[in-house]
Amino acid sequence: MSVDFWINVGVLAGIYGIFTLGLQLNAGFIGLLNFGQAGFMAIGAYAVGLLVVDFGWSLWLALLAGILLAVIGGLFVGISSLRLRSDHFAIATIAFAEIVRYVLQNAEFSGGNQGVLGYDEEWRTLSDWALAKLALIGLGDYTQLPLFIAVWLAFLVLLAVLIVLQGTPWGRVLRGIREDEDATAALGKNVFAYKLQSLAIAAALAAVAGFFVALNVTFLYPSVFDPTFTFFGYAMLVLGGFASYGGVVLGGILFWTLLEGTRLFDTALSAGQQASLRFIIVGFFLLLLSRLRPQGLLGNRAEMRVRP
Amino acid sequence: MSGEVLVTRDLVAGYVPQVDILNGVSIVVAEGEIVTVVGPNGAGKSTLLKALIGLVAPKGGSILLAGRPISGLPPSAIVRQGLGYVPQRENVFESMPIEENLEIGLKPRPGLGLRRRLDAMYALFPRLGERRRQVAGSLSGGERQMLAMARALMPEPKILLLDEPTAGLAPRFVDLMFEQVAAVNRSGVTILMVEQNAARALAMSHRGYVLDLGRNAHEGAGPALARDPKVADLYLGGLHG
Amino acid sequence: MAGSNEAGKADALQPHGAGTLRLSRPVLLLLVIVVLFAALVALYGFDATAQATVNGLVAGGYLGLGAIGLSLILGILKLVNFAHGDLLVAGAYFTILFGWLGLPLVVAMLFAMIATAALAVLTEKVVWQPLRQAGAGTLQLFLSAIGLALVLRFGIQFFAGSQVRTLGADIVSSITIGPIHLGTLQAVALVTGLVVMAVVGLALRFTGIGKEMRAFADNRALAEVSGINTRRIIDVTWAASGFLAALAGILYAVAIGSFNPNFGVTLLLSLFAATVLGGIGNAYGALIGGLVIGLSQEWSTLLLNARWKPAVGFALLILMLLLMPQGIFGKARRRS
Amino acid sequence: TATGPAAAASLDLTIGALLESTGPLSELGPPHEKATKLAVEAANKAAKDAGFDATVTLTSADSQGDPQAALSAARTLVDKNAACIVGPATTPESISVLNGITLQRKISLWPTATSTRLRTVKDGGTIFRTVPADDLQAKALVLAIEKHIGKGKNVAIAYRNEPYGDALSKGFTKNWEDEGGKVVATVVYDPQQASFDSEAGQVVASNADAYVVIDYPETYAKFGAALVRTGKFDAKKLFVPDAMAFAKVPDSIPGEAINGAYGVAAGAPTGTESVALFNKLWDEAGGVPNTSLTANIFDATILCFLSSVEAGSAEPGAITGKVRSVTQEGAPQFTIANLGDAVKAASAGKPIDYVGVSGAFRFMENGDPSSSPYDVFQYQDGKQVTIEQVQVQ
Amino acid sequence: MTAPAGPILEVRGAVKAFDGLLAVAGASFDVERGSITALIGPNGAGKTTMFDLLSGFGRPDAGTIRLAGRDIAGMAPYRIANLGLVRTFQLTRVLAGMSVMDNMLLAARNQPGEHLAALILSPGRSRAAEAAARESAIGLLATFGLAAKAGDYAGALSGGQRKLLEIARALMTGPSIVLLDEPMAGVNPTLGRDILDHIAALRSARGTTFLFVEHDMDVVMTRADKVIVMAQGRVIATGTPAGIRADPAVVEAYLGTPHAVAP
Ligand SMILES: Nc1ncnc2c1ncn2[C@@H]1O[C@H](COP(=O)(O)OP(=O)(O)OP(=O)(O)O)[C@@H](O)[C@H]1O
Ligand SMILES: Nc1ncnc2c1ncn2[C@@H]1O[C@H](COP(=O)(O)OP(=O)(O)OP(=O)(O)O)[C@@H](O)[C@H]1O
Ligand SMILES: [Mg+2]
Ligand SMILES: [Mg+2]
Repeated sequence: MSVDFWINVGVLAGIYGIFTLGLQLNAGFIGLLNFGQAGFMAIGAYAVGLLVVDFGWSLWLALLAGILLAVIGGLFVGISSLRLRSDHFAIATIAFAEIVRYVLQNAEFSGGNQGVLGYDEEWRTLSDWALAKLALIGLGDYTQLPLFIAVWLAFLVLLAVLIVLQGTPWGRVLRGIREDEDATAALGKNVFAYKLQSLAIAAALAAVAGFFVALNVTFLYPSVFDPTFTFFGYAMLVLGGFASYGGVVLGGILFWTLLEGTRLFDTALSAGQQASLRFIIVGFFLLLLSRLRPQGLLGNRAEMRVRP
Repeated sequence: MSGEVLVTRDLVAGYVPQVDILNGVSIVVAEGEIVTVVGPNGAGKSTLLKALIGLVAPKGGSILLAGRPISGLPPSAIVRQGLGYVPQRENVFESMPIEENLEIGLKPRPGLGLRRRLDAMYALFPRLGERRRQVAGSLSGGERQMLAMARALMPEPKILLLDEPTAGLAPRFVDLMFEQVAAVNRSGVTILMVEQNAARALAMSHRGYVLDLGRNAHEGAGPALARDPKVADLYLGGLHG
Repeated sequence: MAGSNEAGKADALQPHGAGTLRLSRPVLLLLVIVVLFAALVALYGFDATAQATVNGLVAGGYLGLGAIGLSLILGILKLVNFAHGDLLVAGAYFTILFGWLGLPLVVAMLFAMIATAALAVLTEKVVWQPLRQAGAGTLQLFLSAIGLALVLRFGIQFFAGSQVRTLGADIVSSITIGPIHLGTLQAVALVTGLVVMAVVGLALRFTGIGKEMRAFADNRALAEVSGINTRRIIDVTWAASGFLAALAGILYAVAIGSFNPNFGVTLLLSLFAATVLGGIGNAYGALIGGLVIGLSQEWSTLLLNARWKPAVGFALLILMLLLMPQGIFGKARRRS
Repeated sequence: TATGPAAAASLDLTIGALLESTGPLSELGPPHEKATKLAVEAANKAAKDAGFDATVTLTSADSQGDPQAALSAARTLVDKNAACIVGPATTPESISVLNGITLQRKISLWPTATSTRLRTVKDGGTIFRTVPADDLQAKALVLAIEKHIGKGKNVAIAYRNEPYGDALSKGFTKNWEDEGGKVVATVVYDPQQASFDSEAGQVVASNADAYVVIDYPETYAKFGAALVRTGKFDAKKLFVPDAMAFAKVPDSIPGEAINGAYGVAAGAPTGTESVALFNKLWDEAGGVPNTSLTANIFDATILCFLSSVEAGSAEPGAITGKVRSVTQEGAPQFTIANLGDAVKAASAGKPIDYVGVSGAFRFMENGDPSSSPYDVFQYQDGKQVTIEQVQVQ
Repeated sequence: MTAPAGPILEVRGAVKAFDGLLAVAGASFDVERGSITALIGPNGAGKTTMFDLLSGFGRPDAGTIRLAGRDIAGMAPYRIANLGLVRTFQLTRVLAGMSVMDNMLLAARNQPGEHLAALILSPGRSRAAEAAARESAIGLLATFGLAAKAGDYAGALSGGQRKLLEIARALMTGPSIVLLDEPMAGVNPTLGRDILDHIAALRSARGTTFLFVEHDMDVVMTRADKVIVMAQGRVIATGTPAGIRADPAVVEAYLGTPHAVAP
């Protein structure tokens, strides 16, 4: 039954959608090229795992702590690096995320190469309860459905909050900073404070995504928080449309459908070639889509055009 | 009568598909003339120059350079046919020193001899000569304006398109710039300029056009146009001395 | 304007004249390196320090050489070429292909560099030029670069497989200078890197095409109306970038000994780090940036377990950016 | 699909292979793919030889070296009716696949990951490993070094920074120190870095009596070359684990880096006849050269097939339940040389003991092999030559 | 603390150097509260650099700058702006990817909705402030001939329109002192006349102080109460327009041949 398969795609699209909302808030609305999102995600996820496993915290309390820690991470990165030029900031955030990943891989406290396991009991209990309820309407076989529902609930709520925020004067200041931070500062806006807020919120979103990754993978391991996922996030962002939260939803679904759906092709080729072909197809699609709709699915062509 | 070197007929152009900025502009520039285009902000004056130099693709009408159509050619090809252009904004290479800016300017006609042309420009704008290694991005507004002009003059163009050459210049340089324009013109260069310092520009022009909302609004001999009370009041900020 | 000439002289005498003792950043950097070297010698002895230094220069040489082409594209065409690592890979695999067709190794390498340059130009024609005409922004280009990187890398893997390959050079021979051992091929790679850096740097600075490239990088529209054939500039930039990428990829592949189609993507972040550290679009910067990263990583192995080496590189990158926000060779811009 | 245990029923078995086709371990993909293919061919041939109506098909998916992707890949295999899953190569991938899908469906999972961590997860008896876990191997390495270098000597360890090297290094250190030896250096390196010379320098600079390098051939090609370039490396002091076991030294590894070195790998009690046969099969098939862990993957695939025959069913849970019946101590032994006979016996519902290319299998409660004879081999002129066997528990 | 009655802006011995070049070399001057003061001088005299120092875009190497009695040298631009000093840029800086209206609304001061806490706690106040801001923005845009462009992206404005938007935007903040860097350069004279009228009206109505750099001598002579002349980083003269025009040093350094000045 490939319903399972598509539920899984939905879970991934949702998780990385939440992750990408943060990127959109940073890159799309205030012009911060945050390439360290995977690092914040790692902080959130590992905090959850370690607090539950090593300190016996409740999963839900650990989630809050994870978000808090990621926000602290965001503030730390922001305070130290926000005064850098935008391209330098981008590379500094990648560096930060990579340092986080190497620390997790090499330090004792994080389980190092052996990872963290066994923090998801509470979730499983909840999930089983939900499955029992779902069974009443004949959906009890889809074991990933509870996670799917949780992820998308969180995603849609966060999405709504961000969309509302963006329509406020607060959101307008962010866009002003994106366009020209000096000019915005000259109008009396504390650019640094806004950037910091934006980064902290993005880090919190990453932590929520990290929490769900932890539940989905059931095992925390540093490579799950590879910078590749930040790049994927940007791919989703651009596919959906620059400066569009709604675009993140579509971009996420499109990207993961493309990435996972291509697994379903069957050819007479060897497994190695088939796997290569899959990524070639993904690559071609990305090229084609950015050619056909440079502004992304929901992006604003005019807004993109006037950009220097 | 001298030939018409640059002619547009019912030129239509714009930046985005649905919106036309020029809605049929027709101008004639004859060889050896100074022609000035004035008009309100946003009338399409800069767009007209951009269309002539090839930065904006015309959607309708025609542009003739010495009788041959040039619409559709890339700017580098148009420049090599003897047109020079000073943009209104972003008119210097900010990361490069003054001297390299000028060197790039000579690109269409390297045969003229770099040293000779550089000396000529430094003689014209001594301020540039003093600062030849300063990167253009750190120059003051007026210094940039001088550099932009000098860059366009480097290859001794046959026709010069100037977009507000005196904006931001101190009075003595405004004088100098206008004198320079006149001198360049006397040496045989045809000039088409856009100016908000309109009264003075028109006074020295053979011919003037007023553009409004992307259309020809008035035209006539330069000084006469400047004296036309209707034109003066609507477009030139009232009558000047 | 005699007056301002005098003022110019007076300026130089002013005590506020921005400190005549202030050192330029590259000199400062060199000074720091020398001091650190001395400190390490004091702590760990000359032999170990010198060996780590040589190792660092070699590792940095690969990164710097690989980063030059990336830096050109980023600086001149304003394109985050995520596929650059895969151009390195293409260079190595073209060499295999030409070798398999029977060409001697050195000839195969040369052909491979040319082929990669052609490939880079082809990507311009097929991918980048249409996107530019459609008015795509930086992030749109970034997305396409991810797509192109996938197509290239897995295109190579599709035909060549993902198993490990070698170019069959002698990777164990080494030169011994006093207490220091240096692999012969490593030395070749390092020297090539230095030479290429100098050539590219000088070409950008002094040749006509180099100046045109910089003008283009600075202001595309103005470059066009100055009579620069921008198509040509773009093509030349791509060809140079592809050529340099292949050179770097081949040298790396030859010297490290074995590789598979992933080696480019694993180097990519370090290449970007080197590019940014040195100042985007600056050939010397790219190489110096690479060397700084390489040195710091290898020196760190004296102090810490080598497992921290990659993290040290990134930590240093952040530190240097904070201390020198303009990069080693970059310049500050006027804000008003 | 199969019905009941009736011997005559036809069997339509799909085996899923989770391969590292792309990603950081993609060099493992092609040889591992070939191993599964050879096994499926051997299985079909055996069924035919035995006159047993069975078709085995192989379906594979790309685990990308990433736990999340591995889970997605496993789902596609299950969608395509895979009744057991061979692979993946790493512990993180194995755990996410286990928890995400195979545990609920009682699908047997045959990872080549060697971490002891896999032993402690709750797998409901679905994980089987044809590779011995690191703790056994650590002991084998200790024995080999004691024999060829001596007891209580100084050892330097270098390993590739990932779960395999990490766990094996820890296990070895503990065992070696318990025996009175000393570990004078532990050097850890990232497989993808641009230079290994400093790390190699530290290994030789330790003046150890023996070196333990825990690596795969793909990275060792680079690390070994760096060792040789130090000018002070003696390959006779080098000991390597099973991931470095290969019949023929790959071209990418310089001879100076490996000839004379010792290694350990789980051995086969019946001698090396199966190994020779496997190598012959491999070479005849053409394609990628042989490398580490291919025999273990081959055996895992065969075991899945035999279990399915024994169960007379292609239902995942039934297969999982029969794995111990085809590796039963004391039952008649079969190898790939007489796989057809094994099929005959198994289809009759009799317990058998398949002795694989990588050795006999005694699965403990947790699905790991319990004890194992280890071959101690030496590389001589580019060939791996078994010089003795040690028994570890 | 109420501001003292003295000059709104006091600059003493301000110095700013770039790579050994003194752009501002010890300039001192005052700007009187409620005045319209022109800052003139040859190209490269340091006028824009002076504006940078006043508005926080550059930190003076030496000297003091007081705004309403308070030392603001080296203070962050946004804080200076919030003290009531707003500037425009010589090379225009519009927020290209935002609509003209949003450019204006962004400039509105005391908008509680710009702070997350206030936004959540009292959304009503934010909306009220927004409505008020929109109304004054519409008025200003009409004055500046941009009413029809309110919905367009600012990046699609012509060179002169950008200039106008910047001035309007600066006024939108309700400043006590506005620094205009060449407000008339590139602006159509007819429109320029209207804008100058508007500025004069604002000064009368609200007592707003204007300090502007301008090369158009007609404008300087007819509109400024007081003129400060800079050359080579120093203030070489201050006085009434008439007095300045008669100053031989000014004529030599700046005006050039006398005929350039319209009577
Ligand atoms: N960042 C900088 N680096 C180097 N020189 C600079 C920098 N900023 C300004 N300058 C120089 O300082 C001098 C003063 O510049 P400023 O822009 O203040 O002049 P200005 O009086 O505004 O001139 P204009 O009327 O032409 O706009 C100029 O010579 C300029 O080249
Ligand atoms: N890049 C662009 N994209 C879209 N619209 C543009 C662009 N540039 C200019 N416009 C629009 O085209 C119209 C004419 O602009 P243009 O620059 O030609 O005016 P202008 O006559 O030169 O005005 P000014 O005197 O202010 O420089 C303006 O309404 C402007 O909004
Ligand atoms: Mg204009
Ligand atoms: Mg200025």
